Amino acid sequence: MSRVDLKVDLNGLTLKNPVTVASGTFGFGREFTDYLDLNILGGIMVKGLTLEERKGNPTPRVSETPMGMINSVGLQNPGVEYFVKEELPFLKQFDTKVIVNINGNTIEEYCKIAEILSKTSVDSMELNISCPNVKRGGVSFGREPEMVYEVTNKVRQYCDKHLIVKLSPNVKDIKEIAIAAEKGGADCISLINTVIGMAIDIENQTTVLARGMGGLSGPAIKPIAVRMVYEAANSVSIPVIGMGGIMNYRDAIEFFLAGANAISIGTANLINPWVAREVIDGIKEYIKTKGYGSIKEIIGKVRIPSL
Amino acid sequence: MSRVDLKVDLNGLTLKNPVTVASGTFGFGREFTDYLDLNILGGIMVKGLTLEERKGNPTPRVSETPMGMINSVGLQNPGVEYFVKEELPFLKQFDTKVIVNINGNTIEEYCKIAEILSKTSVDSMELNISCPNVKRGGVSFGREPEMVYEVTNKVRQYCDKHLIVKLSPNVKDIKEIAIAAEKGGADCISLINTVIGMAIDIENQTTVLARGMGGLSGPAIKPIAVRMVYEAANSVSIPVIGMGGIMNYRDAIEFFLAGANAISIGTANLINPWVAREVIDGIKEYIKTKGYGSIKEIIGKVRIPSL
Amino acid sequence: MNKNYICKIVHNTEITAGIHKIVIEKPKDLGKVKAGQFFNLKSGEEEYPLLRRPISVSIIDDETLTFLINKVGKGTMLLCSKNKGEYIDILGPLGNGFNLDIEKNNVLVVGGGMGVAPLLELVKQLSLKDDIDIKVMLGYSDIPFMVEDFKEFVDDLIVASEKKEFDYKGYVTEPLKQELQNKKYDHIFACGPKPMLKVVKNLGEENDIPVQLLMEERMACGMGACLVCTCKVKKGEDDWNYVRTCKEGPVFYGEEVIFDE
Amino acid sequence: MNKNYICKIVHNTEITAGIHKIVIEKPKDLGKVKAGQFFNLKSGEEEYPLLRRPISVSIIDDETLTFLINKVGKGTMLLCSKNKGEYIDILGPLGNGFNLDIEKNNVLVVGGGMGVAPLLELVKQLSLKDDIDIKVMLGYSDIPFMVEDFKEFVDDLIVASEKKEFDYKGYVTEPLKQELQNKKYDHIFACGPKPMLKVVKNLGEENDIPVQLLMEERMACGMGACLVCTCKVKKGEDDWNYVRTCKEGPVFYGEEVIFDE
Ligand SMILES: Cc1cc2nc3c(=O)[nH]c(=O)nc-3n(C[C@H](O)[C@H](O)[C@H](O)COP(=O)(O)OP(=O)(O)OC[C@H]3O[C@@H](n4cnc5c(N)ncnc54)[C@H](O)[C@@H]3O)c2cc1C
Ligand SMILES: Cc1cc2nc3c(=O)[nH]c(=O)nc-3n(C[C@H](O)[C@H](O)[C@H](O)COP(=O)(O)OP(=O)(O)OC[C@H]3O[C@@H](n4cnc5c(N)ncnc54)[C@H](O)[C@@H]3O)c2cc1C
Ligand SMILES: Cc1cc2nc3c(=O)[nH]c(=O)nc-3n(C[C@H](O)[C@H](O)[C@H](O)COP(=O)(O)O)c2cc1C
Ligand SMILES: Cc1cc2nc3c(=O)[nH]c(=O)nc-3n(C[C@H](O)[C@H](O)[C@H](O)COP(=O)(O)O)c2cc1C
Ligand code: FES
Ligand code: FES
Repeated sequence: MSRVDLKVDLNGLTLKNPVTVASGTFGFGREFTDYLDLNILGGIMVKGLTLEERKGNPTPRVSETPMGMINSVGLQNPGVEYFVKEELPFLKQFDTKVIVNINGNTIEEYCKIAEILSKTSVDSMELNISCPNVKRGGVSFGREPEMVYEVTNKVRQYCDKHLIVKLSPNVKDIKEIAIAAEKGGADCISLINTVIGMAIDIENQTTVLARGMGGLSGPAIKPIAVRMVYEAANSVSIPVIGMGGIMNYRDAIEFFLAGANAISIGTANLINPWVAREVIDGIKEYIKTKGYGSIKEIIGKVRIPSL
Repeated sequence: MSRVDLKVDLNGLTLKNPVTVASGTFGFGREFTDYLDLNILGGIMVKGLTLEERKGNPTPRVSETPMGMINSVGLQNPGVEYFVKEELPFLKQFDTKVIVNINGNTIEEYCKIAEILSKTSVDSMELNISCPNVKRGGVSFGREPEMVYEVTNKVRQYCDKHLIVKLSPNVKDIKEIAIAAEKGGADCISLINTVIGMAIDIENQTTVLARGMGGLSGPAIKPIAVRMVYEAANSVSIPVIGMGGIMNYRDAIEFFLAGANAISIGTANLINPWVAREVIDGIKEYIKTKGYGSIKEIIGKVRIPSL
Repeated sequence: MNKNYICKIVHNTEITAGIHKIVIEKPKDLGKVKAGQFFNLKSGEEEYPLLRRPISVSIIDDETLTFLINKVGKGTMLLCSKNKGEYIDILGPLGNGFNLDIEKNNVLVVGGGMGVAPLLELVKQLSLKDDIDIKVMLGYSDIPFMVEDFKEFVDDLIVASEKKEFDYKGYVTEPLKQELQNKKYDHIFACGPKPMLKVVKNLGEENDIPVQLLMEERMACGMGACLVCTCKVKKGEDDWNYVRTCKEGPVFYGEEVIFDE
Repeated sequence: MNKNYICKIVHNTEITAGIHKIVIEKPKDLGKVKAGQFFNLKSGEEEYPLLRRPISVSIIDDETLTFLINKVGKGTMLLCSKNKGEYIDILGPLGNGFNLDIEKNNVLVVGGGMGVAPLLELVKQLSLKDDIDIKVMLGYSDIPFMVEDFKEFVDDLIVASEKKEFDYKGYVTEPLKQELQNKKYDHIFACGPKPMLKVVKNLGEENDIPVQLLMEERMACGMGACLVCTCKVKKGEDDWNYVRTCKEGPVFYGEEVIFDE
């Protein structure tokens, strides 16, 4: 019998398969129902929420770069209360885990959101301590291990759900950041968020994005993401959700081999909204072809030839 | 008269034009004489040197990634003495500045090399405090402002030449690193060096590079490089040499607008060895078409629409 | 469930310098396509360039879809270099399209530059309605294109060019102002560069005529997921909001849109 | 000063499953090309994929160069999809090529898989020399290819395949061992997968025959600038060194090369 076991346990959150979709690239799921059966997903990370509604940054908010894109959406979202009332019931119809990406200007705001969501049916919270598009707070939280520890630790006290901490790649040493999140009480970490980047329109002599800088995502950053997932997975004992430039199942397998227990697809959803299905099928096929019975057998299996 | 003034003064080192070629991608220049008149270059950053000969890392040492490449050459080089005897005289034949990229395992080694080179005809030294391929030392130097200050300050005492400090992008905040280099006594800074990355061969379940990780370069990192050059140029008052993914004159102009006083072409040399000529011509044309008289007029000129 | 449509190119010609007319086979199971909607097209063979390119549908036929593409960069260059017999990967139809449920019968259609392309199908459909008088005003920076195509559906057509003397030399908004003074219109449709749309919006408000604008914004997904393509619109009396050009638009009523600066 | 050569494709056929023979016009001012040298080819239309792909020249004619390309990934796929009449951007000739200044006259040429491709020009040139007896041994994992091309220049030819019964079933190194026991050879040339080359090197040393190996390594510049393509070679008695496969190679004498593991 060649059934493949794709289930993964993220330290208290069980996904039926290790393929999730990344925050900010999947809205609240509605737009994708035309292209994809949401029931097939391991989990959905919804668009980043803040306590209050946020209008986001002026346009242009996007610039294509060589095999990447920079965005400066600036966390446009309807606020956590609206989400709970209007979007969560829709998402809960599907047989998939609802993971809510939460954001704050202050630690208190993070805690407040965690408290609100703890009383709802969301399955997990993903603490975004790294969004480069928010001016106050935001960035600084995710760049210093001490701050990562502090925000995780505080939010932990208000969060009754599974807690994921999402790490910023704009740091000196991802290992110490991962360890700080673990020590702070995260059940799981996810990485990487976008890398801060800038593109310039040489005709107008302005930045392409109205806000100047933005977050670089897509295949361009995949080598950075794979490296950081490798480093993080080897530094902590909690599970890791890997992301950054995954376009197909082969990219996904790189992340599993590097040590990710699950993966998240971001930018690729914007190009092929059905890509998650292809990735899930491809992973299954790879596992089978290589003679394994379960996804767990390949997690962290990469070997460095010279070692 | 539409002559265009391309001369730039890098705080004691005058380049006849702002186009240099980046260390490690141009060897010691010899291989390029078939494709390019070296006399047209503003400067040549030679392959990174160490005190003693270094054999470098095992192969494979390269992996192509989406619009980028990862290398782990590991500073293979014949040592500084050999360079001075066998390579420097060759390079000094040309009407271009010879900038020597120097590397050490310890601060003492850096100082020793600086001392040796101070007695030669090299025009400038570029302190590489960021090569991700050297196991001992190396990385750590470039990632913490305190260390950057220390190594720059010490080397300054042994370096009688123009001194460039080359910054690593694998840091939390490039601004504080740039400031540390300036405070330490750098005449100029250059950035970015490669971003640490990893690629995995899913068939063999090994890293593509024998050494595991390596340095990501090429267009993929351009948005990161432009952003960091912008940040660095706005934090220090010494000149900046910008690099990272420059493939053509348009990319170069992005760096000037972001605040670079000169630029360096790296990976692109490996694809089109004559690319520097095209970049120089393109810059001239741009300056003319836009109605400027000199390159200086566009340096740092980028405007952020929302500000 | 929508599919990945890979469509065969049946025709590709350069209709004027730099602008290609590309006709593709319409997938059998593609839903209804409306004038003003767009498709998000993959431009390369491989995964490069990364993002799709939004292109309005210019003519919808039973068997085919027609796009008019202006070569302005890498992606449009690659699209236009595809030969007859080759394939394009399309996603769509996307966006809301023009609202053609209009009753009044004096209609002005104003296009500027490449903005004339999506207006052709609009004019075609309007021309099929009873009791509608259509006047088309097309503005170009230099040499006009697609004028003959429009003439298939309307007689009353004015061409303006900034560089050359046709019906009018200068911006198309000038004869538009004239026209609105001369005659009472019930509805205006417009597509073109932002400065033009802003003038059209203002003229509409001054003359109390509803205006539908087809807006362009830099996009990624084109289907409402990523929020990069926002358009600033009014919300109540004093407030405003960012909505998605790709989903709530690309067609907006002039009165909704806030043009900054 | 070398130039950027953009060469027209005059012929492209799939000679066997997945392997294309691509013939391009030879640029007039291209210097002399030697057997065993390679070119670094741009595979995409645009700047993607980033790096060039090293491909050995398989046949050098007055007017053309012939490459044999195995579709193993993105780059080779793109190269093979180019049509007759389209262009390829080539850099080269690169590397040192085989040393044909040999006097002795019993020569063995051993190829494995795609490694047979660069041996064709070698065999052609050897066949033009006086007093040389050439034996060619070609090994394949499955179905042989290019055998007829070799037969144009030599009669003494053996084909081995791992899967099918031809002259020999199994690795080509087995009949090679036999051959070296039966007859005294003066020179061996080889190209193929590393494990094969390692065996050939060892057999050469055991039998005291000079061996020239065409080695492959992952490359970037192909012209000696970046040092990513190193090959481990002997240096003096006990020491070793990394040298550039693209510049000091790709042809090395077997006695120089150190195969790790
Ligand atoms: C709803 C909509 C409908 C459109 N319809 C048409 C049409 O019918 N015919 C036509 O020729 N063009 C149309 N455009 C514009 C077209 O999408 C751009 O010209 C095209 O994306 C440019 O791509 P490029 O790679 O050639 O240029 P590049 O400048 O290399 O593109 C770089 C990036 O910027 C984006 N971009 C650049 N210019 C524009 C622009 N004007 N609008 C949106 N994104 C842009 C690209 O999509 C890409 O992501 C439409 C745009 C929108 C939003
Ligand atoms: C000196 C030399 C001569 C060669 N001659 C031929 C020939 O005549 N015919 C032929 O079919 N192939 C030849 N090869 C191998 C050929 O270069 C690779 O198959 C090709 O680069 C693979 O590119 P890809 O994009 O299809 O594969 P991908 O796996 O997508 O390539 C990814 C990267 O890895 C590199 N790479 C992958 N495999 C190899 C390989 N075996 N050797 C070197 N780099 C590799 C690519 O260049 C690219 O940078 C030669 C290689 C060398 C070094
Ligand atoms: C348009 C866009 C919006 C994003 N918004 C968020 C967000 O709200 N919260 C968050 O944690 N990450 C956000 N991200 C980051 C992604 O979730 C993901 O971490 C990143 O894009 C890397 O993955 P990718 O390369 O597959 O896109 C956003 C990314 C994109 C492209
Ligand atoms: C093959 C290779 C070798 C390099 N070796 C060095 C080096 O010895 N010293 C150094 O400071 N930087 C080295 N670099 C980094 C480049 O000088 C440059 O900073 C980096 O590649 C970014 O520019 P690019 O994207 O244009 O290549 C090397 C880069 C490459 C690709
Ligand atoms: S382009 Fe993604 S929401 Fe409009
Ligand atoms: S490939 Fe660059 S030195 Fe050989």
